[in-house]
Amino acid sequence: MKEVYIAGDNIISSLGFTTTANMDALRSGQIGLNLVTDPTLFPSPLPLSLVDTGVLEEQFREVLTLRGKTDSPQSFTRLEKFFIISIHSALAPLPIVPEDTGTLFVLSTTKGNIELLEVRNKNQFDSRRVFLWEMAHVVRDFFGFAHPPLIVSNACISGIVALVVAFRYLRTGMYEHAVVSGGDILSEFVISGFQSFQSLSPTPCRPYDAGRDGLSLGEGAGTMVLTTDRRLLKGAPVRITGAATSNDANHISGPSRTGEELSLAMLEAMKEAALSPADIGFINAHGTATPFNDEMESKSIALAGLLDVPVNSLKGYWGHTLGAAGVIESVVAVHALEDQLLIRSAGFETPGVPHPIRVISETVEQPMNSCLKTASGFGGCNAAILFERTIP
Amino acid sequence: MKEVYIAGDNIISSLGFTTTANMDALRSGQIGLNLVTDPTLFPSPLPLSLVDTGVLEEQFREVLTLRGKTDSPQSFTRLEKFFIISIHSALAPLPIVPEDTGTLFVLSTTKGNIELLEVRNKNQFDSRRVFLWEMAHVVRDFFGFAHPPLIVSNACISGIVALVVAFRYLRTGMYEHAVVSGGDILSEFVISGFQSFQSLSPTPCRPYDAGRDGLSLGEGAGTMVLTTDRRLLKGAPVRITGAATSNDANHISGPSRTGEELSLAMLEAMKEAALSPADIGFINAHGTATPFNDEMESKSIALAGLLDVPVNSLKGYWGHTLGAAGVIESVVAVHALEDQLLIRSAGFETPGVPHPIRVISETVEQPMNSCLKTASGFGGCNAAILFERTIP
Amino acid sequence: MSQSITAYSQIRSSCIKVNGSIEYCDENFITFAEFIKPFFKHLNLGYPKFYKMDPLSKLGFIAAELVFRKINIALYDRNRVGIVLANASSSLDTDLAHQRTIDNRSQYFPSPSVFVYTLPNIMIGEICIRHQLKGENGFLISEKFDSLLLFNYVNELFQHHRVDACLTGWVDLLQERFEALLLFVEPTTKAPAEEPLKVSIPFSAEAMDTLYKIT
Amino acid sequence: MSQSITAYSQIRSSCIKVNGSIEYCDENFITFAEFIKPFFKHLNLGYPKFYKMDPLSKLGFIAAELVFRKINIALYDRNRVGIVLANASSSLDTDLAHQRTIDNRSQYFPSPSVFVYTLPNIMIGEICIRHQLKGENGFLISEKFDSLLLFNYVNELFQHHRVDACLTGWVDLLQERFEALLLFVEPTTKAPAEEPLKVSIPFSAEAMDTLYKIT
Repeated sequence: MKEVYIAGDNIISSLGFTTTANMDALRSGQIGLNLVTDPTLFPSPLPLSLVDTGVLEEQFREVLTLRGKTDSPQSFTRLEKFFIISIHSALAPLPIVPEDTGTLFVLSTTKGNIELLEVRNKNQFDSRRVFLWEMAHVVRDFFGFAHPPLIVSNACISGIVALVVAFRYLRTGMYEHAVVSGGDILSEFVISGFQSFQSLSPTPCRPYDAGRDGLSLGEGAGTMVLTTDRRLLKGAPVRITGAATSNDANHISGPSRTGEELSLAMLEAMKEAALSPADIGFINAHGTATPFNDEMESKSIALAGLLDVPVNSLKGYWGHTLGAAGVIESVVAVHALEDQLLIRSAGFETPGVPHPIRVISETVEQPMNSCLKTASGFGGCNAAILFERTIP
Repeated sequence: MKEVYIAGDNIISSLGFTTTANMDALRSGQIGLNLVTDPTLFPSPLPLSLVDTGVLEEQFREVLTLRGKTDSPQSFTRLEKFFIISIHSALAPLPIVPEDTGTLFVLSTTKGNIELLEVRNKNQFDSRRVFLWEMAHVVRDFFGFAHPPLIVSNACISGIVALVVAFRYLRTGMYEHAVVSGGDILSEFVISGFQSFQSLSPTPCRPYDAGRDGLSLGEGAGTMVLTTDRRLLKGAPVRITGAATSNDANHISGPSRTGEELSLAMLEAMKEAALSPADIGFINAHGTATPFNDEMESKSIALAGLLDVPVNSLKGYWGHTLGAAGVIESVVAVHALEDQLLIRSAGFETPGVPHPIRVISETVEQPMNSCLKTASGFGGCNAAILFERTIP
Repeated sequence: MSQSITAYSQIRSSCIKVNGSIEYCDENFITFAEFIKPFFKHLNLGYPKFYKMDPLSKLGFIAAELVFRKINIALYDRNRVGIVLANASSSLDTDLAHQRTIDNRSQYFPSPSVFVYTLPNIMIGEICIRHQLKGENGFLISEKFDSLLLFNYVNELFQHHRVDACLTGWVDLLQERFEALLLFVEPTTKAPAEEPLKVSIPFSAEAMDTLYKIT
Repeated sequence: MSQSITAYSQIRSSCIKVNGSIEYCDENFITFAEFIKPFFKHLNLGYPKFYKMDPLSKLGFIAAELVFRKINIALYDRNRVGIVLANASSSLDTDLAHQRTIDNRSQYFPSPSVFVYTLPNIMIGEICIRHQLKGENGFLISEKFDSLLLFNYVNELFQHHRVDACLTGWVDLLQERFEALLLFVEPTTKAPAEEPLKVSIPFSAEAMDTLYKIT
């Protein structure tokens, strides 16, 4: 089995278009969720985390120029622009090329170009563009990836599953490098759906807090480049050392009552990495701020014997970014490990989950070697992945 | 298949020692739940529905006399006294005798003489008396029932299951009459357990109300005498015409998320009785006033197509009486049918369940022919039984 | 219409049997927990919920698990598979555990995870959850194993067309004394070709007595 | 370590097959709903939840149901049975239904019971609930049936010892066009004596292609 290293990354969110911009914002406690009034998204004002459209267009034109492309920006959808800018940004400083047959391309999304179904967007693009494979092929063709994209669409855990499959394929040597990119945009489709569930909070969401009353939605994209070739990397790169998924087998839209199944995935990931609870530096959990999800996570953390481990959720900063969430939150987890930084779980004040999990209430530096990243979603799916520092 | 008629009954509760006393109290809207301060039950004051001990002892001595018994009242436990008074009261006006080999004796209880486990009650009785069969044998021996008691202990649906088994055994002719008695007392054991679940309301419980915040506990006993011999009965007796039980297969201490399984039992009972939703006069539901139970019941009622049918819960009057509940609430259902009375669901003001069930908010007379009685309990169990008027 | 017992499990003394064959024996145990844990691990079910159950539920769960290794439950309408169990001790073993948590006011710590098991039908719930059985259920109490009590109840379920199949039997446990006999009962005509691991014993109180005696 | 396909189901055109044998055919249908409803009733599962599912989940549910009639799932550690499915259309069939509920502001009625099915892996959830499978799960998208995509994913699960067995395959449905091929894959050495309804086909991308073509 080979070691799988993180070689590069990018985050596009309301907090910026680079990992650095996003990390700086998180470090300074900046919240990307703002009250948005946009009738094409939702009839009344709602706290959302939106990517700035002006900057997006500017950045995209720059990528077209840098890549020597003559395509019109109008021939790409908003989400395709997210993916292209994010992948370009992550790959730019690296000697890893998409055209290499050793490079795997994994794409994660839940709804792809779903806004093309809206009446107002009809006829702007070929109707095939709503198929996830067609959108992924547009991104593949842009960069000239040697292989067709491996597309994961597994609800809120899509981003983690995309990282997990890349980790496994690299580990056994099937590929040498992998570009894993996850993204989703905010649309009337998604907002109306969550609203019908009455699961949206009227204020920026508050994971694990006693007063939490639902989730906030966001959009964005993230990319993580993985490699087994350590010679390409400087310093002491972070590795992926374990991963697992599981299913609640209980309910399609509500979490497990016991948290056993998420704890199963956590324990399996730790077992694969040969780590014990005392080895885990912090948990970056899913933390959507719905009453039941956060309650279930606290049960899982207790069952996995991880009550002593600091926990945060990043949803309080940029909401739930769906297919992007697993990737962008993992990028933050990796950088937090590199920077030895426990990032405050925004929105948390008063403990409000059944088990006494150690929610991070202040951003502080702390020596640590590993992060357990988790996610859970509709369909009863759970995922866990372990990031570890390479001791120099 | 034979017809199974209700020949007689009794209720012992905080509202009185006869069916008439209880029906009069319900009719006038009297609530049996009172704030009780009794450190042998619970350290702080709690709304409970307790049977008056003075009247109990007086009534018991009277039954001893009437039955020509020379036993000391001290040789019977509180719960045994409940059962004996209740069965005596139900049988007294009837030509049905316990010693008859055609008479079945069914006893329902959840915890029996559980208070004998308490240190302060040790050595008052032989330790075997905590076994449910030993307690039932004491009651059997008192009346001289020809057959050993059939003892049901199936959590909160015990009373209905006891009626269901009697119904089935009478239907096929295995027995001619049945005496079905259910009872439970309040004890530190039960109160401490429900309190550990944080499921007790600090005020009298409010089934189906938006402000409901948990259940109230009560004690009592009820007896229903069944027969297939209509010649013994005057007028137009109420019959049992269908019954079914089911299991959620989901969680041992929380109700189904969908209500499908309770609706399965309701639909099966209606199918056996060959009744459609339009035939049902009212539903006497379980209605414990815990947020999840009442929510689940509303889903079941919607799934069974019974949203147009008036619904009540009697828990607001005398709390949850555990092994007695199914029997005493069925006795009320039968008398409400006879009296053509929709009894107000005490504690209900503002609708607070997901589906628009028709909770009865005023006690009114209304022509109707049948009542669907339901119950649900720990272990995921559900039960439904149908009472129908015999058209004269 | 007649019914047959098509699979059964027996746990008593120091042995566990399925369809009459010994699966496991251990003479060297003092507590039920010591006896059952190695066998549960041997089954390799990956069902961590098992460890949270009280001893009575563990006993019933294992006995049911063995029956369902001989029956392909996917071939049945699980809304119409019933469970009817009985015992002598109800949940008294766990009742004593709950009582200990409240006996002393200065060490008063009732736990919902103990209290929930102070009902014997929780065992039925655990088996239903495991195998997704949603049909009729009933828990009965008798001083001793009473074949006629169970036979009559289950027989009426079939006579009233309330079940297509039914798991029934005796599961009793109190302070390290334990015994279980579980039977899967279904109409005799049920096509056996797809399930060759089944046996076929006409369902009667006498047959139940025989199986109980040789448990 | 090598794996075998030990049970498989196929639904396409007008026929439903299990382990290669035709179970049901109906040429006279226009919609998928018309095609599948009589067969669901014929299976007599007593699973009313089925009626609430979206068409894609119904298709996957039935295909899985048929596989588990050949496999006794009680013999497996269900925490270690995975599900990996793929299709071309994701949940687009139901996405269109949800979009219709919000297209017109004056008739705006988004329903949570529709919206929840606008994710393709809900089908995995439905199958997991039915058979209590709690292991690895993944949903992949490809333009066409891609045997290598699924083979590699599932093969890695076995290589990394993440599963003891895995349900895998293709379940695609869009506007009345539908096809499903589901395979149960497990190590070749898994004792077959207790499960004689199984087949044994070496697990490979080629074998998957062959089964897909003759679906």
